Amino acid sequence: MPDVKTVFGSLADYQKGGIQVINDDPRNYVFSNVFEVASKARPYERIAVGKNFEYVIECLRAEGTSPWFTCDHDEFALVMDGTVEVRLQKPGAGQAAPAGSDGAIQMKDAPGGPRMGRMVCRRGHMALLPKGAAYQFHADAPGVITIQTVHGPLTIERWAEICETRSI
Amino acid sequence: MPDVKTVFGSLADYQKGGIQVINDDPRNYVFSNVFEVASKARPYERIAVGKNFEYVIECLRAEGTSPWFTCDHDEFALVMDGTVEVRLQKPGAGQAAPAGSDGAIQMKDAPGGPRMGRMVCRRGHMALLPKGAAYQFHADAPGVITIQTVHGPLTIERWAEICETRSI
Amino acid sequence: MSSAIAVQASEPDNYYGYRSFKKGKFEFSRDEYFVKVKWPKGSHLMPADVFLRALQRDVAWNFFYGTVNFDHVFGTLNHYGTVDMFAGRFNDAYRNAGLDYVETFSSDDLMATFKAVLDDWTNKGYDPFAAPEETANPYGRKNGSNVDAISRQRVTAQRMVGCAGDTPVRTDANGYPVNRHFADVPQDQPEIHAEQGFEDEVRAFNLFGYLSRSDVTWNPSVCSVVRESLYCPTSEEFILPVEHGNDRVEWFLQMSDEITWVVKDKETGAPRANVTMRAGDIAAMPADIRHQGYSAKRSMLLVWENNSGKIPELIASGKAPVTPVKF
Amino acid sequence: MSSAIAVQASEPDNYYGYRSFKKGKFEFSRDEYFVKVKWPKGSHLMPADVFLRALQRDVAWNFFYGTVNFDHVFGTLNHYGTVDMFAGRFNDAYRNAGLDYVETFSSDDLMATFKAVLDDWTNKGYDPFAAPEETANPYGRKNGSNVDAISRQRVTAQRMVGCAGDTPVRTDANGYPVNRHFADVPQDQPEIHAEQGFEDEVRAFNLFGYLSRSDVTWNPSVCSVVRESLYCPTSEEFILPVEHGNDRVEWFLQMSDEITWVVKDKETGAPRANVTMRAGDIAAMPADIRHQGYSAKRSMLLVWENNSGKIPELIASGKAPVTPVKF
Ligand SMILES: [Fe+3]
Ligand SMILES: [Fe+3]
Repeated sequence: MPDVKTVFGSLADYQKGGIQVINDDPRNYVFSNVFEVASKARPYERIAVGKNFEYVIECLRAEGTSPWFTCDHDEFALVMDGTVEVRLQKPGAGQAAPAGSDGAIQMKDAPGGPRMGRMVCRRGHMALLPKGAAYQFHADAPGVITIQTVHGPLTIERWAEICETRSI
Repeated sequence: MPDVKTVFGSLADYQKGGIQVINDDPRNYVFSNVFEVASKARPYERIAVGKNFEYVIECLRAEGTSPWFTCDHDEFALVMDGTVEVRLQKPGAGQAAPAGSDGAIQMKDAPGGPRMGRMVCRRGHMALLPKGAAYQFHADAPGVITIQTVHGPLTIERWAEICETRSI
Repeated sequence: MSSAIAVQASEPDNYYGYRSFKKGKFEFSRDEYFVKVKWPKGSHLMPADVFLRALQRDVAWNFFYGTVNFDHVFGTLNHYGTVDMFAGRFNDAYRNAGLDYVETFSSDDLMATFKAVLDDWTNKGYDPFAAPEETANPYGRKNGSNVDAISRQRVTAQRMVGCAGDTPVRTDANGYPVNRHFADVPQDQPEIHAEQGFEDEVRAFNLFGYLSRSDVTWNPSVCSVVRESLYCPTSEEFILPVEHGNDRVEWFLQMSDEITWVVKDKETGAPRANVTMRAGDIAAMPADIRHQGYSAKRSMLLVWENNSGKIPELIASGKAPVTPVKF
Repeated sequence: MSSAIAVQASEPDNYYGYRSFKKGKFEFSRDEYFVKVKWPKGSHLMPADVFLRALQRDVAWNFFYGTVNFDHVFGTLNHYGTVDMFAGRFNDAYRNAGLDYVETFSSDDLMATFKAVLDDWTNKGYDPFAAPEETANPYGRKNGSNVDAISRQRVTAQRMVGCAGDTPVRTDANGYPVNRHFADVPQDQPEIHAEQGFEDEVRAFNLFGYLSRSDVTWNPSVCSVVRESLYCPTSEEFILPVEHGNDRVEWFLQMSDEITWVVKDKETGAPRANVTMRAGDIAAMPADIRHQGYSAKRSMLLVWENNSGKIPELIASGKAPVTPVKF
């Protein structure tokens, strides 16, 4: 094979597909595009782009340094565009998310526990955001992260704004 | 390829297929089997097994010597089973089929014209029965012929007796 | 065909190497696996082999009788001189959604584009007339061509194969070896004893032997003619590459082995019947259905057509019934 | 699986070399090109490759979620412990004609027969998991076997690929070279700087690189787990070998290239929509449809499933909607 071209998307360059309806409502497909959503988002808003009962996929515009988050279950961050540093630290006393709670919470202050480490992730890299850890993202240039998580207090739903409603 | 087995049918050995109806009437397919038809026919009856406006395919049980036939257009005989001798001769005065007439007629007497020749045809052989010729079949053992022709005075239609009416 | 007929073709694609084509408001493109057909109200993907096998028949048959459905969405409808190219026209769901689309062309005009597409999209080693076991993989990027395979002439006897001046019988010597699936078919010719002066009229040939030497599948070719009554025998292996919706009744006489016909409504595509035919079985295909055959072993099928130009109008207007016999 | 489970298989056929199988009142046989499925009220032919590619997924997925339609007639419906094998059950025409048929088996029991069929009917060199460009022709008479290909274990991460004690990342060394269609995909791993004692929690891996090394197509495999939320990414090329009718909503995040989903009604098979997804597109597949994907170039798809055992009943009883979000 002389050459191949795998097409990934980015904030700067994405081409949306669409729904050609035969006998249906386009809304049934809850169809959006993570690059489009991130291009219209404020940094580190956690916007749901997928929802299945209590579970969600959140889409984040990575730009600058995020607040510190923490969560009482594992989450997984997938970098869809850009380079993102993921910083992990243990929360201090009283900073952890309530036991058994759903989704991430935002921490008021920097975590008081010991540093766990950091990871530099580029497009296609998936990072574990381990249960009980505090985490912070940093991106020098705008990028896009999706997070596999549970619907929580920070999850934003704006389906009518992001989803396709028309047949192509 | 170590071995192949092409399955032809014969009076002695044929396996009919059938119609599995989903939403239909089996009669629409006018489905019969030439070996079954010939096995129940008298020698050299010309039984229609296919009809398309004025055109027909006739099925004949070849057994012994046939009457002499003649026809004012080409016909084609295809031997489906057995060995059939086809004898061709010119009709004598007054023996020819009327000009422009459809299908074969049976001659009262042996043709009065010169001999044209004869052909010995086995399974799968197709013989021209040329326009204006008299022809006679002979088969030492029972065989089956189909003839591509036009509906004529000798054509027998007995669809209700030969055709499938049930779904398998 | 006039040299003035224009074919709208792009330059070869940089990535896949195939040209794209436009005809009327239809657009055609292919990649490694699929053909994409676009029309003003929709688009449709077909595996490239499905498309090319169907296109090859439509080209070889000069649009054939009635409807040639490449699949459940795309195809052509012959008006003998002009031809409709359609998408969704014979598909209930597309019709109800208003996504169906038809455009009419002169036959020569559309044929020029179809031939160009067939030529550009057929790679070296791939023969769209052949059974899948006999030819190369049709997929991948552009890789050579196969002009010989796609430009075979369809056999059309004037009286009968083997008659004087007519289509000759097939032999090893004239390039038609016996097919692997028919290695056991007797190759003897009839004994012919013609009196002097009657050599041109005392004629017979081994039709089964002739068919055992066919180098193509699903390509009915005229072998004997009684006025408008055409015997079009053919050798069949794998799946008929089109769903044929005839504009008249046609008949099948199964001469060897077995074919199963999947029969659907011509207009809507709804299933009607599965017809299994074994050696000696003869059956009509009504004028209001479409049919697609499955033949596991290469088999011999006699397709019998009435070529009269009056019939499509008689059927379409209801003056002639869609079945040939009432009983 | 208990060794007491009986598989009803014939001796190999003298002509084609394949065994025939019976399971309940279903019968299965194959020849050079086709698989024939018989049930008390009908029978149905499928090209052998279509059948084997679907069967391979049904086996690998242990009957998966909901309905696995091998095509528009035959398939399985998972009840997680038992499984329905059906013909015509999700086909309007067969249902209206009363030709549909369902039989329920214990999953292990039916699986034993399915594995035996897959083993007997897969020839040397043919890999039903592979894309058509990557494997041999599936047709012909019985010719060897391909046990390694058909008995691949489906990957199931417990936490995340690359975590301690979990499914390892793929490398040339462990037998997963980069696929030809993904030769340009960066293979760098994330930079990881873990403080002492936190090595097991500071974990990341190159998911796109991992997928570029998949040796199978259309085989979603768990890569990360949040309770019952499973990320099942997969690499896709050519056509999804089944029409999947899920018993719950599933989600697709297209990570690279393009897939077109042909969506039909789950019960009747009537067309509903064609959904084209390009890199970054995310969409739900409702719980009342069936979907089949077309991917011209090998692409990366994230299939996201909610594995909760409560959902099928909630959907079936109407207590949960068939779409995940109203807006
Ligand atoms: Fe036809
Ligand atoms: Fe699915």
